Amino acid sequence: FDNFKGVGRPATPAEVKAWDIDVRPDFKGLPKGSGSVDQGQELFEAKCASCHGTFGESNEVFTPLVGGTTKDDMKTGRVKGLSSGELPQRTTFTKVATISTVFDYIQRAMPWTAPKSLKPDEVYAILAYMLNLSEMVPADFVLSDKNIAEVQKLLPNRNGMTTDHGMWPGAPAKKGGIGNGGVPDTANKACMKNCKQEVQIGSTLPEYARTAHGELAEQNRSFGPVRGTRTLGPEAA
Amino acid sequence: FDNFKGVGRPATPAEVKAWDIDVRPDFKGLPKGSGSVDQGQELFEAKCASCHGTFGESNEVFTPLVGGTTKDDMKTGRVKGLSSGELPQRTTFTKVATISTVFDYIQRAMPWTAPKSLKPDEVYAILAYMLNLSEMVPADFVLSDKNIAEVQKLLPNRNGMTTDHGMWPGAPAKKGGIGNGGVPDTANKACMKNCKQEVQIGSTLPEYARTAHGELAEQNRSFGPVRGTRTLGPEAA
Amino acid sequence: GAALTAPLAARASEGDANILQNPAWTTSLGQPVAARPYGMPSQYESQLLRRESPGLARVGGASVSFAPLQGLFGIITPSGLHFERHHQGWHDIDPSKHRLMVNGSDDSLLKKAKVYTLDELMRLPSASRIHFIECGANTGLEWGNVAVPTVQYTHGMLSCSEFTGVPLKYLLDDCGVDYKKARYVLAEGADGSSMTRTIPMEMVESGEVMVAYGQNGEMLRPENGYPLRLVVPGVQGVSWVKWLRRIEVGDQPYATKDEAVHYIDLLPNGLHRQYSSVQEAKSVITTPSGGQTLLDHGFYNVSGLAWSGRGKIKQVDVSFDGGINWQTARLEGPIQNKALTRFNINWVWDGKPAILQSRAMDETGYVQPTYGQLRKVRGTKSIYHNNAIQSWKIIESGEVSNVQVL
Amino acid sequence: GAALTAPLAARASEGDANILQNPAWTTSLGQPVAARPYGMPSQYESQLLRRESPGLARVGGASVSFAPLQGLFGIITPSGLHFERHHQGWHDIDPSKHRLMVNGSDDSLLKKAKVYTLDELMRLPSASRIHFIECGANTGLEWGNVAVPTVQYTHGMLSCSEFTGVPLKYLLDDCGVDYKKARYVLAEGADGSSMTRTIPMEMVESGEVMVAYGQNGEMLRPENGYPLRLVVPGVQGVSWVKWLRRIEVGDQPYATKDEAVHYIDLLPNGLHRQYSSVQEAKSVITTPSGGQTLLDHGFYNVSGLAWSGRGKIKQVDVSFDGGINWQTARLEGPIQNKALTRFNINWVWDGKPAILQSRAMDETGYVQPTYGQLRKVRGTKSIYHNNAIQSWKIIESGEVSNVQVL
Ligand code: HEC
Ligand code: HEC
Ligand SMILES: [Ca+2]
Ligand SMILES: [Ca+2]
Ligand SMILES: [Ca+2]
Ligand SMILES: [Ca+2]
Ligand SMILES: [Ca+2]
Ligand SMILES: [Ca+2]
Ligand SMILES: [Co+2]
Ligand SMILES: [Co+2]
Repeated sequence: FDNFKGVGRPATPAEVKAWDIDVRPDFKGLPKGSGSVDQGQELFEAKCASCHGTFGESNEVFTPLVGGTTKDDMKTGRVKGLSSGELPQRTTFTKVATISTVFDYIQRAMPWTAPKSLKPDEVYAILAYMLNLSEMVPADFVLSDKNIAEVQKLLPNRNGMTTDHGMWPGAPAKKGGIGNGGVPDTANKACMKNCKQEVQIGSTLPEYARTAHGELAEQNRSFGPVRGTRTLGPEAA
Repeated sequence: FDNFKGVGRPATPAEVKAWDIDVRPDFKGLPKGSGSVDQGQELFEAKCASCHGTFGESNEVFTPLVGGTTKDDMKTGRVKGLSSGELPQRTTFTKVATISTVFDYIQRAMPWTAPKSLKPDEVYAILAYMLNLSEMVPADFVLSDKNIAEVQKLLPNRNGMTTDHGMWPGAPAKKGGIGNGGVPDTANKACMKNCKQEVQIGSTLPEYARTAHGELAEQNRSFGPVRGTRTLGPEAA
Repeated sequence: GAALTAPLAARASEGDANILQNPAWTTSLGQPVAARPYGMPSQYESQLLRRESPGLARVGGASVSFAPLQGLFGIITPSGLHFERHHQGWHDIDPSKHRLMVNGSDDSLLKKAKVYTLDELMRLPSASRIHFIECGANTGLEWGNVAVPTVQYTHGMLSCSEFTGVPLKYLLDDCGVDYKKARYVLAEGADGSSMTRTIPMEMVESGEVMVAYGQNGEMLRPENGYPLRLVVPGVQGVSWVKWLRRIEVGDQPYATKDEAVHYIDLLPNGLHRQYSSVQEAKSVITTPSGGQTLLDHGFYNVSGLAWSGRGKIKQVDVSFDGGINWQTARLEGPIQNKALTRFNINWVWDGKPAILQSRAMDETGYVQPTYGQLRKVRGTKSIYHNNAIQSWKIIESGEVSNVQVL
Repeated sequence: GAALTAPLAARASEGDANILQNPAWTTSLGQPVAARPYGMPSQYESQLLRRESPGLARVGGASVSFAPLQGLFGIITPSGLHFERHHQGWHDIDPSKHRLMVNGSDDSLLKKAKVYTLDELMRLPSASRIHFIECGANTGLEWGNVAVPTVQYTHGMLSCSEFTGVPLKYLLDDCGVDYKKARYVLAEGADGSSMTRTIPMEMVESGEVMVAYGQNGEMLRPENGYPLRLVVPGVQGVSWVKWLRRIEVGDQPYATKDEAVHYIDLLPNGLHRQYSSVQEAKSVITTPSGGQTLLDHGFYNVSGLAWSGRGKIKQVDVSFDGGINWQTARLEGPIQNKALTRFNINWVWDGKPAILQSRAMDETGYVQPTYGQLRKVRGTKSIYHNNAIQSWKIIESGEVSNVQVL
């Protein structure tokens, strides 16, 4: 069949505009606009702080947005705490390598209970405030579609990503793709007999974890080949 | 695996006795006992007539138990109405070829709301009454495990069954099985082009049948490639 | 009509309001995970239910509810919409009190009669297989003439599930059955009717017959025999004894009520066929089908189901002109033994009247018969095993209705 | 223990009271057909539910509920128990108001952007296929050490369904996409998060990626994306965008939040792997499994699931001694591309401690790695894509618990 007669219709320009709001790493899709750190602080306190904390530091509702990045990381474009193991937790800015990602996500999804309620200028302002909290821009900074590409060059983890792995299909990077062409990390063998000398136990279930998921006896059928182990209450082992 | 260690246990004789109540055409499994037409009538009126009618003739709850058989059928063992087309409806006794079937079924399943409540003597009595209603035995008849094989010889449709068909697997009758060895009735061909001259419509949906199943518009999704046809109400075609 | 197609078209020159204004679900926070620890279909799916056919049975406890095939996809029947056929109602049996007994019509037919609990049965080697189940009376209302309007009522005593259980042969082996002598198996249920049917030992020996506890990943539903039912692939549903509590091996068939008074096929010569069991190859188009109306001319995916009690489906052909010309449909794979097979075929409806048919062929080479061919042998009063080619007529208005082509 | 096995044994010399006295369901009339026009599981199945792992997520709208794999059979996940992962909660979307738009990051990438209604999409050629879906974070809690007690929490972000829908390629063809230039697809949802993910065009071109509306015979459940979701076989669940409303073709990947901040795999060198998508071969024994206790010594059917994002499962081996010796398990067929595969193996438990493991091999020859092998490359902070061999330790009491063998 060369066409599906009667199925679908062209999208109008207004329709595409209404839904095509994504912003790519090369800033394709970025709306025009601007906003200052000050404006952003006001907006953030009003619309974001209740969940993310006044300084984007809260762990209450979600992992913190900011923190864990250093001036040095901004130079190298690699968050050092990720390899040194000193990072207490991975905040958004310790991970993100593309500033477009944060703009795009706030614009499409935040605030959580009122997604898509922000105007472009508001998104710029809020992002400016978050960049200031991350010590990437000064307090009098005005972020806009004109200068966001400059900010990208300061992102602490901008060089922190690799696509050199086997979990993206298609050609390897050297042949125009972005992965390694599908080569897996490990090469276990299907050994069948006397495959090793001894069994090395790396970890066993901690006692608190055994009971942290409620009464396991009640998470299995009360008939069948096994019973759920009684983990709570007087009968528990 | 030659055994399933730890699984299952021998059934006790009492257990087998409690559940093995089936009665076969050769009367294997038939309990000892007896009952008269008179006793049967009393029991039937008390326990069966509300659903099946005093004479087993009711069509209210289920198709009638008795009726439609003739003295002549009893001689031939073939209910003539089945081939002549004169039978208004097929009652139990117009069809059944094995009296064991009726005994077995009443014993296991009737009365409908109190299955397995009848003692063997009661089943004999009720069956005696039903045989009398069918004019197979006289009013003073006492049915028992001793004479039931004689009654079998009078069943109006006792010669009315065939297993000469392809819908039972295994060897054909001539090689020890009971079917024809799996030969189907029809042999259509997968003709693809110009397979016939014209389309002969044998039957179309009667108007009353179109609306007898409720509003068809409400028996389909309200989206998708089609809608249920509106068959009732003002908008119906 | 224009009213029906309105939602398809842009509502204003600017575009569709459903796009230009974000809907509520795009601008708000939704419900949390596990809001429904056991989920249910959307509220917008409430029109697809299992339904009785009015006047078919007098009491609901000995009746049928039909699966809404007109709205189903693929081959797995949602367990909540699986067709029902009960003879004395359904119960929700306590599995801790349920037992399975295996005994012989005669002690000489096995080494020992045994009793199994669910705890024990579920320890045995299990198999999981996808099979269709069709009532022998499916399409039985249509032997004489067109009688019901939709595929739910013409073909809805049909479902297909992934069953998990123990091959019955393992239990018979465990009891030391003498297969030379014991050529028949009686299966008995634990409901009020204690439904009994004779099963051919050949099918048990093949390993296909299972004592199933699982259906579509979970335990059987109560309406389908919880906690145990017999699965007899390819054979009519009445043999798939529900609430299974006893298996007896015997040297003769049992002529139980539902194989001596019902599920017997009346022939024109007045004889009834007894022990008719296998469901022969059959198919039906489910979209579009009777009681539906096409919204528009143009492209359609015509979709349906094919199955055979004798093995795999090999080919399904579809006709749009009442059986004069045929085209081979796509089969969705993998095509499995005694399972529903979904077929699809492209079609452009030009708005003219059409008669749609499908015709299944199974791996034995058997081709589904026409009404003319089938009635020539079986007449019109057989009740059971009607596997004739189904026809749906489409008229200019788009309305689809049930017709029979000879 | 004796208390546990009591129901297995005859209660008196005469026999089991459950046999000697007929139970109530055998001596009474049950409920009528269609008592429940849409059926539900037995009341005795109420312990198998999808559940959250306490402390895993702070809010239910951006959390996970796990499927109770410890009690499931075969490969089809009952839709009511399908695992959930939402980022901004779930909605029950009105399908008559839902639209799917296809556009380009650039007008030059396609001939025309189009809008489709459900009425229209469901007219297109459809395919039905069984596929697993696994969250990239499945087993993620266990990267560093044993953290959770049961297979529901270790592996329960895993389900498998028969999906029906339109191959996405047909829609892209219909819009005249320039496949030379457009090598990436952005899929976008209609929920609050408007979830977006980049999909490789290679997978779309293969015909495997589908815009699905059907799941296990009926429409998708609301929690799983009703009325449309993308099906990306073999790829982690987050790419299977739910409540799908837009498809954009582009010449670059999009680095959306859930592929630039989450679903990125931290390596020991501090780099994160981006666009890791394919789920590599993996398996787990579900019966017996952590948090269960064996009732008795003797015969057991050991049962589990295997799957691979790279194709079919070829072989599953099981060890009872912590990986020193292995035996090949039975695979329940048909074995399908990027679908769960159920395996079973016989075992007689002699009452001594044992460590059970399963090891999957897929059609590419890839063998599921040990924890030791995997950590050597990926360290312990990867969060995503933990496909290491799972071990269950059984002690004398019959209690099974979660351990890691290197
Ligand atoms: C009612 C609670 C709430 C409010 C208010 C809220 N957020 Fe969020 N935010 C969340 C949750 C929950 C997530 C995680 C969502 C997910 O899992 O996809 C999140 C995620 C984010 C993320 C992504 C972080 C990451 O690492 O994935 C950013 C950035 C963000 N929010 C910014 C904002 C901004 C800016 C505002 C105000 C304009 C805001 N949020 C308001 C709850 C909230
Ligand atoms: C409450 C209603 C009710 C009562 C009381 C009742 N029956 Fe029935 N009987 C039925 C129904 C309904 C069926 C059909 C069951 C089925 O579909 O399997 C039936 C079926 C039968 C059949 C099988 C008929 C056939 O052709 O399949 C026999 C024989 C029978 N009953 C005899 C009896 C006898 C004898 C009694 C009393 C001891 C009795 N019934 C009491 C409702 C009743
Ligand atoms: Ca149109
Ligand atoms: Ca035991
Ligand atoms: Ca017997
Ligand atoms: Ca049936
Ligand atoms: Ca775009
Ligand atoms: Ca996921
Ligand atoms: Co019947
Ligand atoms: Co996330």
